[in-house]
Amino acid sequence: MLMCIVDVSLEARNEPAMISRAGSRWGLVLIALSLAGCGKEARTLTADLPQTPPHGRDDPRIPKYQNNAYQIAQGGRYFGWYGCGDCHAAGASGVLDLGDGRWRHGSSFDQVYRVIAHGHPGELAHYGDRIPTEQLWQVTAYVRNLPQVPTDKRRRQDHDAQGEPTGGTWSGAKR
Amino acid sequence: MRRGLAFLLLLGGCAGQQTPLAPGGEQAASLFTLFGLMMAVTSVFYVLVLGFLGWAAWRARGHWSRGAAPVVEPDDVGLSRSLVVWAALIIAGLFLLVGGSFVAERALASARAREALQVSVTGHQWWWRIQYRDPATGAVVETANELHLPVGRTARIELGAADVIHSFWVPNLSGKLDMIPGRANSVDITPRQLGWFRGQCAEFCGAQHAHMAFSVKVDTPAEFAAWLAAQARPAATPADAAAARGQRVVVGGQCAMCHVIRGTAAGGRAGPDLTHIGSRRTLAAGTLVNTRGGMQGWIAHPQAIKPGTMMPPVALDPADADAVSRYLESLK
Amino acid sequence: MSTAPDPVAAAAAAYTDQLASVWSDAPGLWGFLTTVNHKRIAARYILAVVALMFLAGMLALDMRLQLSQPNLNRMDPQLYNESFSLHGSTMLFLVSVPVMEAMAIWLVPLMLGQRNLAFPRLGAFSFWLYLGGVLMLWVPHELGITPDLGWFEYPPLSGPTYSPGHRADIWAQMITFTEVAALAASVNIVATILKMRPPGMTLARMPLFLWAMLITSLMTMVALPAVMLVTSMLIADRLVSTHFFVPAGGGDPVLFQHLFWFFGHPEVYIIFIPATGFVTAIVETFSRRSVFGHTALVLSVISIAVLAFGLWVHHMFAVGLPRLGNDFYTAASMAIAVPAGVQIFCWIATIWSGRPRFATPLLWVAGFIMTFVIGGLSGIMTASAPLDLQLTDTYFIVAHLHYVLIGGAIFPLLGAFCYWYPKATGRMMSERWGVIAFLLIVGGFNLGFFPMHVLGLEGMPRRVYTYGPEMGWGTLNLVATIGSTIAILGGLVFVANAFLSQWWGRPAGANPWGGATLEWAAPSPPPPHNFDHTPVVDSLTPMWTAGGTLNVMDGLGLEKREVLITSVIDAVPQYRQKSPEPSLWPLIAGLAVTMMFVGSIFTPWAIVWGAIPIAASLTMWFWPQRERRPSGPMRGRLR
Amino acid sequence: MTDAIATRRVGSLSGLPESAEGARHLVWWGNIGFMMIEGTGFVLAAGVYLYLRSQSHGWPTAGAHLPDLMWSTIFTVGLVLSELPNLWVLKCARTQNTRGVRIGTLVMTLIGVALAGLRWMELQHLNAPWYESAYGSVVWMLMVLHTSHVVTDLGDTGVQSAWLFTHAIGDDQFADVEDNANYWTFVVLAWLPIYFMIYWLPRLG
Repeated sequence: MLMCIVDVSLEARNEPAMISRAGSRWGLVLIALSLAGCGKEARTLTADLPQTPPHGRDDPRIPKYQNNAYQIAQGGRYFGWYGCGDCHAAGASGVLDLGDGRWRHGSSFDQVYRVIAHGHPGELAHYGDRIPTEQLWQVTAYVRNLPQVPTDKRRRQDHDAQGEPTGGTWSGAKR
Repeated sequence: MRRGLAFLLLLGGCAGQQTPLAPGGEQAASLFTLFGLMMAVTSVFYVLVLGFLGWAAWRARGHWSRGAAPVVEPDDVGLSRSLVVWAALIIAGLFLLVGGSFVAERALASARAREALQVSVTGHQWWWRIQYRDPATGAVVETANELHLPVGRTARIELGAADVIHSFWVPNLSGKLDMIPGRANSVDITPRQLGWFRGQCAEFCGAQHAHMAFSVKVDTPAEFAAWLAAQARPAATPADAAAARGQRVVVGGQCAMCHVIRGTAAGGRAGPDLTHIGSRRTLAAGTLVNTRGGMQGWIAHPQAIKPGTMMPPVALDPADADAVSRYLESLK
Repeated sequence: MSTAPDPVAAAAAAYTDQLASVWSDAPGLWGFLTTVNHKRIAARYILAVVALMFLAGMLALDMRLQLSQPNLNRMDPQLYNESFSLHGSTMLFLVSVPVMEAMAIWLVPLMLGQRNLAFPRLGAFSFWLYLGGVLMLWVPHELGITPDLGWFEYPPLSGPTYSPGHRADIWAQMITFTEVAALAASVNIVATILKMRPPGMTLARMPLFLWAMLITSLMTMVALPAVMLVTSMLIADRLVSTHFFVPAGGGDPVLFQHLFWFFGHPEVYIIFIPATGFVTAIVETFSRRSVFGHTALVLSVISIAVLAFGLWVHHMFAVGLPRLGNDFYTAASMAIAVPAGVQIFCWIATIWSGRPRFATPLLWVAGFIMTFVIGGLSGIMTASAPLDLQLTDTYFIVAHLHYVLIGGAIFPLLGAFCYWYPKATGRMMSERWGVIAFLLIVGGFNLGFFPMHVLGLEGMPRRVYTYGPEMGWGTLNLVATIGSTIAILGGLVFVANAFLSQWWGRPAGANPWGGATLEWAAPSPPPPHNFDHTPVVDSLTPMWTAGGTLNVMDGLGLEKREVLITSVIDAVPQYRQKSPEPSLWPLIAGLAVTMMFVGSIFTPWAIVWGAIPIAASLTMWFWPQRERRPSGPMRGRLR
Repeated sequence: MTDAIATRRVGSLSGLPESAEGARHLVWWGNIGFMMIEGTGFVLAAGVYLYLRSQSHGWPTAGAHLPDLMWSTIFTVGLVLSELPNLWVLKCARTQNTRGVRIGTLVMTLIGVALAGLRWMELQHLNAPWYESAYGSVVWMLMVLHTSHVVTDLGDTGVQSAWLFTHAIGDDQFADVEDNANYWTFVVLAWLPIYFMIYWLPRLG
């Protein structure tokens, strides 16, 4: 329980909206959040399938992805496999840099989801129907979490996944 | 010798497709002989130990329950001498076993010098990517979860890992060897017996470590060449309307993001190569028998079959699902 | 009392009461939290271990039920992976090593005729840290954040990419916890055995259990830093992005395996060698003769300890290291069969040439020999590098490790429990239920785990949560499940026997078995100060050569706690050391270290800020109690 | 209690002293025990350095640079020189020289603070961040390992000095000063091979 409270307090730091809304009911929220905090570590392998995209900013399914380390990590792997990492790499600049915390089309979950699914220009516009819905949820959760990931941690994770395929290429296991 | 040992160990499925006790390869055969030597030597020592213990207990059978006055520092000249004999016996037994190990090691190492068929196998989280070199064009021929080897010829399997540590193990043919990111391991296999064998990952690699198996078919050299030539060819064009519809769904839909079907626009590299999926014996790395029903089930609900697998569920309406399975089965 | 109280007896009783009051703790919870009494600390360890053994046993039963038939879905892979990780980590880090230390913490002072360990507060601190380690693993388990990567957690699977969240960190910090506790305990035991032996107990007259504990503690002090270093490196890789285990950055995943197994193999001997001490003590007492080949046994224990550090690579034969290296490790791994064989010979020869009385402790030794030798011989098979390529990571290894750990360490532990239970509680355990528990446990264990040898030879890999029906492993797995259930049932009978005998057992008196070593000179249960006077030793078996009256020396302090310090080789009395009073600071220091370890999972800064409360609590712990300074610039003004 | 074995008094321990120094003292052995543990940790960490060096192509790996020699050499010389006052404090503890022990521990504390400052400067000039490569990681691991020992022993000496100034010193406290001095010698000796390995081996090898 201690860990979850510490976990939540760290998390609350980077969600300003949560603190202002809590106001006087801080104790109650803290306990509720500490339970949610444990959700961060839950690892439900067979996630129930949200066949539909998120409807609005407060879709109840969002925390199950945005606040779950496993779902974010899965999003990261598909982010690599689907080739998103080719353009949105760690060192990308300008609009391609997903880690700078600036969102041109809005930072809420459903807005980022819509950009990934339908916002890409030209022949990349097919992600909406070429990537299964659950994977879009996971990739969205990963992308929205990127600003919290320090650059050296992201580089370290990219080094670990160097042997993995990216989009249409696979350069072979690093031997 | 094998039947004797099998009987000794009261084995049920020893003649199975995944056991070191039914060697079908040169390497597994020398290890099986070494195992026989080990069983013999260790059984002798165990019988001796139990014998001494039983004898010691039987000698005092008269008064097992009554305590007696203790004897301090009795002279044990006889026992000291027998201790030296016992230690010598152990050392002799060990020399026998260490010698046997070195002989077996040399037998395994001798394959290193032979000209060998180059195959590269890469471990992914929870399936095997297998690549041959097409003898005609030199291009890489990729398949997955099914390894074909020509009988009698040594194959040098280059082992790599794309994500975490796995371990390549076909017990009927040879010992296992780990697949470690950043390390160039290779194992030599010289099959002697035709037929199907089964290999399984032997290093814990995450949620679906239990369902990371692969089939091994030892063919005659002619069969092997025919099989490799078939694998090198691009995918067959769909013969009937249903298969054509299936191809449109696969190539235009979600499958193409992760799978490649040579000869079509599907070019994703994240998942196994499906160019000749129809010719494979199993699906999902040895989890399902390759049938159309199995194929549809795996596409619609992979999490039910392999909970935690990275294969996403692809929701298709029944007609498309049926067409897709017909098309994939047609890719012999 | 018809006759007038005998004045001499009255004076002796007053002397004992005075000593008992000086050495006893405060009553109630405060006494419980501040005690430095080695017996109370050892009792806590053992109670925690029994509870954890039950919990980990239930996990094992869960896994056996899941594997009893093909394709069962009683557990999904995530739950199964959590179960075997928790089972392995708990049994090795939280049960086996601590229980051997607990037996040492309880027994070493008694066997030395001493009143307490060398560093009593360090003993208390090591328990509180161990308890922190237990909570560190089991509280997250209750919260559903159980580590799920096995008891070894190889990177890259345990790296930042393939193991998101904090599960791997929880495992890594639990290890740092329990290893600091184990290191503290071993320093304590080494100092006690080297510097606090009774007058006359030269190294040549030291019973084998003390040799075993001395060597185990020295091994601990050299092996455990390796696992603490490697888990800290893993946490650094996960939290501050160091590149120890990632090939792309110049690191190497095999480095983790080298460091882990450099600790891993000595650790299993750290668990086994104390058991040789138990077996020797039991065999000596129940064969009614001093053990045959005492010197051979001591040399065997020493050579096992030295060899243990030279053969860790036999856990890595399938990694693909150079073949010549593997052959060297084959020879080194097989060489350990010589000292082990010598030990087995000496024990059987003692029974053979004595007049053995097969009470439950000697039954357990017989069970140990029958079971452990199978484990030792299967170990010889896996020691061969080529053959290990077929055997490693299969159920053959699961069978081997259980035969050498349960057969080689837990059976002697259960025998030791029956043997020293009367000393600890003053009552005998029931022989009838002891034999029933023995038959159930040894029979169930062999029925459960011998088929696993065959399963491994039939190609069943380790750590698989299920298997297909076509593999033909169903029947043997069912037999294994039935056997394991019987063994656990036997375990419950044993614990029930131990628990109920505290009230229903026959009163035991000081030396119910006619033992030879000094702990049988103390009353049962021993008072807080163990011995009224300091016994003098003149042989390996003091109680037998004392002939009814034990030579003792008095003169240790009566008003304050004192222990005798003697020379290392010949145990010549040197001086009387003041023994620390009970104190809460070890508990507070333990809490401070717990805070630091828990915090360091979330932010490396926790180590920096966490160090301040630790420094403060350690300062108060070691703050000497002496009067203020009478003269000079800083004299007493601070009062 | 009834049937405990009868005892016969054959001597008394009351004549024994109540303290000792050097290897006769119990706490000395505890100190040696912890030095053995931390020594093993240093040896293994050095082993990790040499292992990673043998595995990698270039050492230091591409992108990382060799650490500067200036601050580290000043620190090392300072550390070795600090052994002189340290041995003096040891002698004072052995001869139970109350004033010498108080002054000595104060001096050692000040030297410790100075060395900690030098070590801070040294850490700024390692030229290889720990998150860049395995080389940086292992160099920083060794530095953090040794620095933690310098800081802990500095803190220990400081607290000891404060206590000595404010209390009447007994024999056991002289033994404590002796153990702390021995521990500082261990910290100095542990640094020398690491210094050579980190700063000179890549340059010579």
